[in-house]
Amino acid sequence: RYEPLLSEKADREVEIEDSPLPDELTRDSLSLPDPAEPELARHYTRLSQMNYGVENGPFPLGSCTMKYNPSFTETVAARDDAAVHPDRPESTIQGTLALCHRLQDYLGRIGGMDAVTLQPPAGAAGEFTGIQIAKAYHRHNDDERSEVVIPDSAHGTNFATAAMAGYEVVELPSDDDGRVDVDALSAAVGEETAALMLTNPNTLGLFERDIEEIADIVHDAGGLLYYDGANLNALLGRARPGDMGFDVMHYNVHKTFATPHGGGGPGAGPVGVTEELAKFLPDPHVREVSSGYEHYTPEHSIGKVHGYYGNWPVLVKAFAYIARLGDDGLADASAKAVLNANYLAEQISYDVPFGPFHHEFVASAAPQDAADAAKRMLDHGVHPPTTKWPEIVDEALMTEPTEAESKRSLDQLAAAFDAVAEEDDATLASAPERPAAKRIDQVVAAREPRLSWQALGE
Amino acid sequence: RYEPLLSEKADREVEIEDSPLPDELTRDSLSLPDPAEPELARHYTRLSQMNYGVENGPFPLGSCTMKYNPSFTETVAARDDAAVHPDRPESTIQGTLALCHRLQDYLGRIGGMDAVTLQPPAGAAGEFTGIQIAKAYHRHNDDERSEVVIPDSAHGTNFATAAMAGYEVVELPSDDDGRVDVDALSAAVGEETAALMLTNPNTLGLFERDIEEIADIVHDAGGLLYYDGANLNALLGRARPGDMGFDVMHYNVHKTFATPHGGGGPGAGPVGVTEELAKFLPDPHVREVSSGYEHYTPEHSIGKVHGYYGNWPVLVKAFAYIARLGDDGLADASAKAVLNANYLAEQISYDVPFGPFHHEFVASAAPQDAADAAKRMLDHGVHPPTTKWPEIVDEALMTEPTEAESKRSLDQLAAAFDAVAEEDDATLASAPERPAAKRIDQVVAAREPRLSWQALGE
Amino acid sequence: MSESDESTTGSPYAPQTPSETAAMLSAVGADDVESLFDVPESVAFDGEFGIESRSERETRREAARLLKRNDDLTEFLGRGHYAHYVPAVVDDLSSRSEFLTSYTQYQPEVAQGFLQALFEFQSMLVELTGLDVANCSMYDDATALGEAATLSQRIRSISGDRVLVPERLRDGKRAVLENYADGPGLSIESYPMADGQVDIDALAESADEDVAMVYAETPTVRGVVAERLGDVGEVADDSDALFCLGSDPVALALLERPADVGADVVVGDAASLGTGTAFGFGLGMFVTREEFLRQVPGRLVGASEDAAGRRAYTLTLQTREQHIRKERATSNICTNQAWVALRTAIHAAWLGPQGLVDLAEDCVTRPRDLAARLDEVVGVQAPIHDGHHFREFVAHTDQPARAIVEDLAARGFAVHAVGEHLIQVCATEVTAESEEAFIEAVAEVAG
Amino acid sequence: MSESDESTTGSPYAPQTPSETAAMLSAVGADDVESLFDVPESVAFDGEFGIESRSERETRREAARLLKRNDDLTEFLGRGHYAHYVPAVVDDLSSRSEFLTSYTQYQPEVAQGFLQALFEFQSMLVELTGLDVANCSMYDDATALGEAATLSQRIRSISGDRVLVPERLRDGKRAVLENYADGPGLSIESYPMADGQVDIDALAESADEDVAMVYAETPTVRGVVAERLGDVGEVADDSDALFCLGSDPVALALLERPADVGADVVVGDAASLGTGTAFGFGLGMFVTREEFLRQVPGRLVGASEDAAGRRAYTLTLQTREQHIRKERATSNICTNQAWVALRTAIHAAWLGPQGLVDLAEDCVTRPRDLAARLDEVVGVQAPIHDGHHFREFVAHTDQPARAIVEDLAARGFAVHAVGEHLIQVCATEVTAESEEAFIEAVAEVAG
Repeated sequence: RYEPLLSEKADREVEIEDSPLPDELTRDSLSLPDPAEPELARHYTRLSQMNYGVENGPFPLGSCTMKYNPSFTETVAARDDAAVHPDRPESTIQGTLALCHRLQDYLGRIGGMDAVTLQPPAGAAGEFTGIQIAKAYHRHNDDERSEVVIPDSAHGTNFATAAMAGYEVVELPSDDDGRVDVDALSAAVGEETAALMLTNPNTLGLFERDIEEIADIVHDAGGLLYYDGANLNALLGRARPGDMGFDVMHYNVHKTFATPHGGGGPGAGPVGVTEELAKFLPDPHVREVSSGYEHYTPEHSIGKVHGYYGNWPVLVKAFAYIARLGDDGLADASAKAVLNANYLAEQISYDVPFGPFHHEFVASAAPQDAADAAKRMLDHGVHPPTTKWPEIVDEALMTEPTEAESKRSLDQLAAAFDAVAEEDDATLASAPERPAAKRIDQVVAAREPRLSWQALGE
Repeated sequence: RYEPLLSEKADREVEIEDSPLPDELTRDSLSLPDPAEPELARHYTRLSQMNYGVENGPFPLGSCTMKYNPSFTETVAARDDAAVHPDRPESTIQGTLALCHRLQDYLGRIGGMDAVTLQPPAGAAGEFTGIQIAKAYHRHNDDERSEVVIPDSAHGTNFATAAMAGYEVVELPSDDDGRVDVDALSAAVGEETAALMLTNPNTLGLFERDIEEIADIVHDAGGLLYYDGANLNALLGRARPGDMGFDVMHYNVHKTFATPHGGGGPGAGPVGVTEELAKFLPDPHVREVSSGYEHYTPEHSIGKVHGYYGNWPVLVKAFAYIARLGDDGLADASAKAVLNANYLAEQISYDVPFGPFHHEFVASAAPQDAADAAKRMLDHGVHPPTTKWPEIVDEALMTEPTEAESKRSLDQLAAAFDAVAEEDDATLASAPERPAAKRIDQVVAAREPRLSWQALGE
Repeated sequence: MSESDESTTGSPYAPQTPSETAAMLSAVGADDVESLFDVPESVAFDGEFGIESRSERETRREAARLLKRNDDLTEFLGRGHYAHYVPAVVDDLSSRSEFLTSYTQYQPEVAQGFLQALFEFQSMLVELTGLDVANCSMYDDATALGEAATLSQRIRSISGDRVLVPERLRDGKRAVLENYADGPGLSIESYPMADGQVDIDALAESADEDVAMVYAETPTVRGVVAERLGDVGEVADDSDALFCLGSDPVALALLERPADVGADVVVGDAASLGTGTAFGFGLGMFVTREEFLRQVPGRLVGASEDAAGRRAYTLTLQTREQHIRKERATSNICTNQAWVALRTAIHAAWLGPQGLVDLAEDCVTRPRDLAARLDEVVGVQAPIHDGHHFREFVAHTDQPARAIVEDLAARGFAVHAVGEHLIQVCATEVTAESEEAFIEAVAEVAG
Repeated sequence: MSESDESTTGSPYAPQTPSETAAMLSAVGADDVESLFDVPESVAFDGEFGIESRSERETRREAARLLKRNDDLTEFLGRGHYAHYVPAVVDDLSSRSEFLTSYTQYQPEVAQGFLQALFEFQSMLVELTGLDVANCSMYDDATALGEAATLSQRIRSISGDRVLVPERLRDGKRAVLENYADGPGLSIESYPMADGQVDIDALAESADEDVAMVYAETPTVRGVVAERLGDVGEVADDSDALFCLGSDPVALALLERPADVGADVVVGDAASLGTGTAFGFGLGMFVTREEFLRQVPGRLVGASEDAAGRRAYTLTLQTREQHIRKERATSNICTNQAWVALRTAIHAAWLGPQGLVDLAEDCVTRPRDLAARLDEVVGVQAPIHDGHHFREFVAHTDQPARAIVEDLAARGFAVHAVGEHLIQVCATEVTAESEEAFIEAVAEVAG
């Protein structure tokens, strides 16, 4: 199935004439697509048909937590009274502030954190916020530090964030069990260590059992412990980062709390901190006072990480999800997410090193090429796992089914894994056959970048 | 693509125990599907993918007027304040009544009618309402009549409606031009003629040019003229049934006013009448009074044709559509609908007898089988026209593109017609190849009716 | 198009551009579009309806301006049109344009999705009623009842033209039935009720061979759960008449199966699942025995197979229908309420059997408890009938019912007046949080 | 599930049934689910967050209860976050679950739809700016500006660590920029403005070789259309600095093309098309010259072809990104605002070029006319700047601005206070029908 570009269907050039601005301040013309609404509707309807979402089938991307996004949360976020301008007088947006305060409270309870900011608009922005808070903390103590320690299995954003904040990255090799090597950690940390960034369970789905020792090592060196919340869906109700010794964490609401990923965003990356760090939170923060709720500037705030208050509609959806599930529902979500991952790992014929797993596992497609195997899975009508990462597993297929899959669906997924596992390299290399697009040439795309219809030229 | 029945995916039997009712008043158990919301969402999403709607491509079903359904009208109909209970005190639903009154007024202006009831929930219900009004009129005049005259090219509902109302049907043959044979009409009408039911333009897309003479003949015999509004999209702003001499008419809002067909309904079939017939309108009718709007019972009301006030949400959408387009938009819709039909008729290689056309035309697939040709059009990714009807054209392909198609889309449609016209009978008979389902066996379905999953048995 | 389209003429939903229009006119050999209209001068219209064109934004604003005149009342209203909480996923899924903008499934190969959904809807009704054949929708309960009455005239074993209905019947429903009865010349007669129940003895006395159909309801229009339906069935049987039972899909999840009390046809409104309050917008259900299959009105979806041998669905037995059988059709119905049936099916599946039963049980206990609370209010006796209730009940008020209704409206609540000193109150989960305030308001106005 | 799920434990979004759970536990050899959690006792949590579970209906009610505490104000507010009418079709199409619930397009073969939509979004920004390369979104204007500043540090021809920004800059935007500047050690400095315009002489005087980037805006935060952007570009050029221009997609439909005034990067918030008022929810646009392509932050969609030789789209140049380049990535951004970009593209296509230009012209005439009307009000002088305005303007009030804001809020209107006696007023089509009442309210409070 092929759909022409909008510009190929209905392009129109308009001359700018007799505008209310003087000519020297205006452009000469504007050339853009001009479809009538029926054509517009068909265009995007067809595009949607060329796209795979969670409601099309299983989406077991490891570390991405592609769970079902409840419809009703969209309804809540679309309320007219949720659509207020950020610069209104505070007294007139008590509803919005009340909801923010409630969500801050919920997230604090879930993470075991004392204070939570909702401002970071994504997980990576949450990491940046957290690392800036760590930096502010050290500065406040006249103890500027230069390094952030990160395990080799960590998400790429951890490394990029540390660099963006001006830190040197110290990469920590995993031990043979796929976990943090405590000795290596002891050797790596020191008085330049601003923070350790850790995901727990890690990207292999393994709980860092030595977390208390890890925390002690880092804290003893004067560093802070940062929790990357990408894998929090594995632990709801069973363990809290705050209780494990983490000082700062971010939550990926689009992962753990079922706000939709929207083809890459928007998400939201609230950050929780211990009481000691609350004074460094972004400006402003919401608090309850006798007259209601108000924004205030934390005493040593790091300032802002978003122009306003973050991705509000996403936060509303997260609020609605948490309020719907409550204690029981959240705990059940994690229980079923973990059982689903363990069950699926058990069913497939690919080798699955390490364990025991929580919400995800990393299978090895070797000697197959993991990326090719993934393409072939598309022919089975399911979305493949994350591929070739973490590198600690050869030809990794990083798989996270989430709690949203039924046993029936997991069995279908396992059948797809196993069918692909049987196939030869030539078949895999020519996959996929079934989707509208066959294998797409990445080399051509990168070698001759054509990033707009203007660049298509001929 | 195949999707199991819900009952095959997640069936569950529940015992009825400890209910608040005594056992003798309750059933023993209930067995129904029990999908969790993620499974439910995927089920219906997949089903939707196996269905073709107006936003998937051209839908040129003759007499069905499958035009684009503007999104915003759904938003209007979904307003909270539009959701009121029908038994509320009138003083508390002045908004609803005001909208009804406005729509009555709009429809009256568009049809040239003096009063309009919104109660009939579909076109056929409108016909029934209209014929019952005609009956009431004759009864009121102590002039009960026994026959309704209907041209052979008329919609099947006309015949069925007349019979349902207890009338004998007198079928009128078309003349060689595909129009009402005026002489035959003169011969057919008489003192038993309660009404003539007519569509104009008729189902061949032809305007009944002799409409004034036709009206005189019927009126002179003491009969009434009923206008079947199915083809009103052909005439907006150019001619009005009321001005042509019609006494009663129905409007198909799901055709002319772009409310969605919903896979077969709901529609709405408001009925307009001349001032003389207004006293027979269904109970209640909305009128404006000094204090606002109120329901009242017309003096000689025929009673009710719907338990409450008809298909309210559909009426709201029709209101929104008319209010959006206004005079200019409505006239433009008809202009483009008519030009589109004429253009498409000109482009295709099938023979198109009769003319000049308004909003639709009937091509002849002969010597091909029209139903087979239609199946083959599915392989070209478009929806085929209505087939094998009206019988006045051999192997009819009754085609109504509507104004919602662009020239580009019409050209694609013409290409599909022409490709199919070239093909041999064997190819046509084995079509379609492309949709998820191949040709479906109608004989088996009718011979051994299995109308529920319970009936699937084995 | 744009907000500034306010100045633009024409339909925003007609994509032809001026240059395309010109090319197309040239292709058909016409000078202008108007020349394509073959309308005699004498009946031509000048196009001036006097209806203003508006932008989308202005149209929404205008609709809002009108509808905001509705008062914001909490409705304790029922009597055939009920408010249950409709989950958001029903809107989401049913609004997918492939469903919403599709047509009747005359080309089943590209309509398998809707056909399967309707097949599932029919199957759910079969389970709920215990009968064999459900059509895939009528307009509402009243028209479904009308169709049942005309069905009786098509059944050979049935003679007679009397249709017996309960004396307590919604006026609107009876009025529709009268219209359906007019063509075939049926006479609609009431039989008496006693304390909210069918007066079986009186019914039996009235029944004779001229009876074509006996109609009863459970729950009744007053919310009473009928207790002697088997006896009603026997009376109908003894008169060789059709026994038509009016009910509701939520009630049927809990109440005895219509098949088990001898019902031949079940009608009712199923929009209470999937739609909620919509000014009477309905979904007629029509379920009957297999023996009447060829006489069923409306559309039927059946299972078949395609050329590849896979299960497939299609409209079937269309020779019953108007587009083929014309004046000999079983009904004139064409456009039905398919999309409403889709919503009902989604809602029912979302609830699941336990959810449906839970909801039905709530419909028994909630009005029971509310009636008991209202009965404590000075000036109110509730309920007036002894039986079990479903969703609603009638209460006696010392004050005139009309005054109660008005005074309650002024306090933000709506109830029915059903007699000079009788009000009817319907309570479902959607009014749960308002019950306390409602009781207080009743206490203020009833004393 | 059901309303009555209030009593049910567990997630309604986890389909496992009890019997399936048992079978799966057995398959993995576990006695119970808890045993799968490899959490040391010492850090285990008892699961009691103290968060109540609610039914869907109750959750919606609870959200409503909270949000209804917001006052119903008509907002004449802008300063970076704008309300334009968003057509319903944007909601309809963008809400299709294939878009809404999909992920970043790491498997392009099953993500062609979203990729093409983003490619079209990028193309629209290329047309609007005249530059070559648009990424497919950043979080908002402030973070896009921060990314532009860090981009300057990756460009070899640029030395220095001074970033010059206008003295009138939204506080929030500057605060974000300061955070982005902290890592690379950039210093953010203000240059003066004169009558709402860049003070070119002062800017030129301040510029030197240490300048890495010069930032200017049109329209400015006060709504003034900048008049000497070419001169700003020259100052930047003379300092071998990046010229970063802040603008808005609606304004760019009318204003001179950034490429024509020498802009190297265009940033801004594009959510004004497609989203409307959402408490600051944004869509950062980032458009630059081809020469900086390899240094661009964020995701890029490119055209390629598939194995069948057909045009296809894919994320490209991913070696710039964090998931591959880690600490040497051009940015840490991963999740972006793709879905918001989809909405913006749909809205822009719905408007079409004429609609966009019409809307932009309305953004010029509407505030001009409103300012003229307010200028007639006793106690108000509007606008305080001489230039042309876009959507908004600043007015002087004799009364303290804080008091004006409060008094207007009490009358149902919101404006900005931007100085002791300065208010800022933003007017678009969505407040059209409220302008008269607004002017009256201002007259009541300003005198």
